[in-house]
Amino acid sequence: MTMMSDRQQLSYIAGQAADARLNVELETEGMTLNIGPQHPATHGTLRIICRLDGEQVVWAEPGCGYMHRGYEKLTEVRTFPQVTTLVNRIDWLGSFANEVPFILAAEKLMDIEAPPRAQMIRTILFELSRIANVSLFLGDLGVQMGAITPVFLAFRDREYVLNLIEGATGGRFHPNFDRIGGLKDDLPKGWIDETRQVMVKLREFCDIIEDLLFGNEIFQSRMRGIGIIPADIAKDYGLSGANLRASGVDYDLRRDQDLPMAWDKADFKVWTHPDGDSFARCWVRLQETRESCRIVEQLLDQIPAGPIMTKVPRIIKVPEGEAWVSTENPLGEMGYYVVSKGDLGPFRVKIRSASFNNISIVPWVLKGVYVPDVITILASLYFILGDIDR
Amino acid sequence: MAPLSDSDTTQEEPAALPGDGLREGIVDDLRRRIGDAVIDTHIAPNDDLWVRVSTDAWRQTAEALKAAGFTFFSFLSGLDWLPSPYGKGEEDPTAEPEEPDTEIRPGVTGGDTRFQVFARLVDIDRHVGITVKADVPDDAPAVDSWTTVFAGANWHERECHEMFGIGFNGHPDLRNMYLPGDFEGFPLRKDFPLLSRMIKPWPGIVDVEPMPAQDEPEEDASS
Amino acid sequence: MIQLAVEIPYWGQSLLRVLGGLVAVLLPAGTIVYLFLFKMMSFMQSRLGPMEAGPYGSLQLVAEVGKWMQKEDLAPDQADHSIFKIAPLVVLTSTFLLVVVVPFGPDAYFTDFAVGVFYGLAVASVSVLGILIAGWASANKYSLLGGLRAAGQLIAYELPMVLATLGVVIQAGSMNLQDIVVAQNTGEIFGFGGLGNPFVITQFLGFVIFMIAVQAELTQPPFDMPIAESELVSGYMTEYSGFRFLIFFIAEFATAGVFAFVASVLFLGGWGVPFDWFGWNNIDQVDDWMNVVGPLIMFTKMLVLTFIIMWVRFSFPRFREDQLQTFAWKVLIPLALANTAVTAIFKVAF
Amino acid sequence: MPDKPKVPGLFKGLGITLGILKDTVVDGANTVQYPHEKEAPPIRARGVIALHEENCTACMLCARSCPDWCIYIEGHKQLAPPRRAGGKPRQVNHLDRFDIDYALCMYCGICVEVCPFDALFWSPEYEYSEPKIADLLHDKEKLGEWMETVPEAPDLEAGANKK
Repeated sequence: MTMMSDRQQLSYIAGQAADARLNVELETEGMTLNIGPQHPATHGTLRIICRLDGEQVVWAEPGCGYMHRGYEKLTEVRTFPQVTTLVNRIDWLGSFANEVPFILAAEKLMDIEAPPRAQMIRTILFELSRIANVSLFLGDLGVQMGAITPVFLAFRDREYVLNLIEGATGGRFHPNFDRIGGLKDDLPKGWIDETRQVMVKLREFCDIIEDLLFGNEIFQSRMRGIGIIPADIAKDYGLSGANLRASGVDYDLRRDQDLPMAWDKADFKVWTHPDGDSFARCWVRLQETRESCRIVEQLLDQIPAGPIMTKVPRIIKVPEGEAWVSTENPLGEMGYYVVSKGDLGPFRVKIRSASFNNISIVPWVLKGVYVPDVITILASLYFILGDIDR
Repeated sequence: MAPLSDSDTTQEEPAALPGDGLREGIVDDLRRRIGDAVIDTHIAPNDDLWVRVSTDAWRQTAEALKAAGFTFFSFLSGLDWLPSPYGKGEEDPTAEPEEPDTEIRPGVTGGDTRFQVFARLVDIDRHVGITVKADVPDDAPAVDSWTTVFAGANWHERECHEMFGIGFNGHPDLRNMYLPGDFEGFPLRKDFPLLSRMIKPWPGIVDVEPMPAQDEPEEDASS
Repeated sequence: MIQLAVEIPYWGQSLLRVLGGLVAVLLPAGTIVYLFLFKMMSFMQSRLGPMEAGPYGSLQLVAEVGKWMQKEDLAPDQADHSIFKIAPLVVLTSTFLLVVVVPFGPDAYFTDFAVGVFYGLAVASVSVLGILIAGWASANKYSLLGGLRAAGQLIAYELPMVLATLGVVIQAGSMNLQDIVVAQNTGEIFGFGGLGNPFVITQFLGFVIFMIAVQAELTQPPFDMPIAESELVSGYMTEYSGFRFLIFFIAEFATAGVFAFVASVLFLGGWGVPFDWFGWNNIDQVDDWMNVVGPLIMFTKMLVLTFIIMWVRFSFPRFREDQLQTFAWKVLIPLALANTAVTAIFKVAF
Repeated sequence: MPDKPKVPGLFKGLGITLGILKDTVVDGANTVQYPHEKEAPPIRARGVIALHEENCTACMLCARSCPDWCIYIEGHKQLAPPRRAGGKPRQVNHLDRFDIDYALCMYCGICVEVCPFDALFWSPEYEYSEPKIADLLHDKEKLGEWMETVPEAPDLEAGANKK
């Protein structure tokens, strides 16, 4: 672990020392602190049980299950269209991005492909839901650190993106717009140039956040060198998305696999950062939001004319077989392993959600860290509870 | 403003997307490492790669694949191939229930036990993923734990144990992940009833009363 | 003392003083809460802020006070009830004790201590006790952490504050606040007397250190570790509700107002305008209408300083605990010592 | 990006908040003060489901395909006047009860899509909250009332081929 900076070494040794000191030298009695399940810093009901020595965390263990809705059991009794309504409630901030891998897996089983126009609009809505998801993260990052202003700017500019999604699909948070073989409807008139104006606003938002937060020396002193995750440990735990790219691993599912989507038609840069600390993770997410705006602008000019849906029978029975599709969701790599036995609904769906792996590293990364840094590291790992508990 | 940090990746040309040649290579390399433990393999044309290994070579496969370059641990979970005896709870009580089939037909790479454990690993540099499966013996459902090879498998194995009842030998603390400690039963097993659909009568049952007066045979209203 | 038309018995004067004290503390608190916390904060976040209660939301504070009044102020049963109840009062009394020493006009002052500055700084540290008691008595881990953090922070930032005022006292040559005001308005800088000699110009470093220390004393972001709402829910105030929380809330903003008063007296020339403009050259010649205009000038100077405090509060994230302490001990205190030494040398040289 | 002089981040942050203060004062905030001003939802917003009763033949397809089981339909058969004069009276399903329980509904829109007779429509109406949860069970007449708030479909973006 060559990349471990001395800060991480220091806090690791401090963690060990805290263990020893607990019972030998000062006979200080450790204090167990429950952060959560109702806590302002967790996106939902996550509970972190940590044993403190003074302000230093000696041992931390997240307790999940408060938001467990048993999705994988529900998918056994539902038909394919009903599962799409279920599935966009896993990562409820970027919800269109949840439907896409499931529908692609079903299409792979039926080996049909959506027409080019539907693929293009799917990619645009995918990137819009990424912008909606990550812009809220950028605002919320400020609140975790104590700055009140960024969160209101985030909600104000995110509103424009949600209005766009609602204009096209009908639902702000749960669009339920994706069908096996294409999309439910086409875009309403005037949607494309409205999207262009919104993209300009979103870029200004990114610049403001970069100056207001990332340029701030206090913010940097709080974030740099905190919660360093080296690349091989990140790969071991299966971290994905910006958390992995912030540790220097150049892995982006939009570019590294050929899905029947339109990412190859837009040229975008995959941002990585060598440090792997909290600042790197947030910085990579900020650059990715800008990249998403660029992608949407490029794709808006290349929407081909044509049908929105291929020939698909009214009652869909997916042929027998197993398929795995994963895409680069706002939180990381989200994938569905769909097993079908040829009847109306899937036989078994394994939902691989990004935050489950991203949070499984918390016991390792929180060892020997101060209490305020627990919040910093959790904020930079950026998880959504529905993603962890499914 | 110029990007804050000095690092930006030189956008080198991404490695070529994996063709099937690469997948055959991987299977041969795996056969060379763990010999006859590889029971069955399946390659979906330039799409994906499945390998089924024998149960006791489960951890050895993990070590072999990690050595072969599959360093990214994606997920690990279980499969229960018994068709559910309860159906969807959407049957028409008037129609007689058709006899549920109980024949266990495993999926892609076959298998002869009810439970299977499967995992997915990805080689980030060659952009290729592999799904590894192994049978779990019916009498003592237990498999070796992967936590010594991939630290990330810890949580996945806890969830799989809690949902399917598959034991993992060598796992540090196999507590319940989501369910309360004293929860008995394994929810994701197909023979675990989904109670929410048992209690409420299904509103989809057609109750359009037939014509009161005539008694000539009326056709079945439901489509 | 100016001779009013009617001879007020002694108890009448003390009653007037009490009323004056209440106004001097609560009026700034009210305006700061409405103007800055409700309106300026929302405008800085591109929203309108409260608009429903009264025209442009002006009665919002009255509505909130009413809300808190009728809320039940409960105490956790393991709490240490006796000191749980008096903690907010301790914090509030420290504000009232501090306002006593602030002069508002040539004759409009509550007391005229010869050692006003010394007394003011001593009294300002009483609020640390209140916060520590509140944190300890609420029998809640988060409040305990908040209380301990507050104790560490407030003590660490008292030293730079004291040293910053030391520079002012050396330059003014006296600890009596009235003399400091006079010294600022009569002195001149290298012969040019038109603008008087507000210490903010000559003591700029002291002014910056004093404002940073005040920001920390008020536990405002970037120094709001004791009420770090994203970690400690709301620090030592977590278990308080109803009327006691109202006292904490009022105390927080009243202290902000009073510290702004003290800062404007020490650095911006207090209630006076440069005496040369009106031909006065010592305090006795100042006309009587100054007793009315003085408080208004103090009020505007207080608003300017509070604007700066609140502006910083709404745009910065918060420090971590140890960075806070290293910033105080390793940066502020050496700077303050250097400032005092330089002022002393200049005092002797010129 | 031209490399601006490195203004310390702290002051740039202050500059930004002051800039936003100026913008809000000059050209007003984005808040829509709800009870006084109302923001019209887009045409396709899924606010409430409206029922066109004549089209409904009680075929139960929507009730079957609803994931939340929140549509309750009861009907009976009756004779209807023949379509052509002198023809045989037709036998038709008459709708007695058609309730949608909005306390359970998750606005997924499967029922509207699956209805073969175009009896269900989406309307962007959203102000129908009730103090009692039981009132959220809208019956046939209430669903009929929503019919006039249903907008006609927006015309599509260029390049979409009209079905």
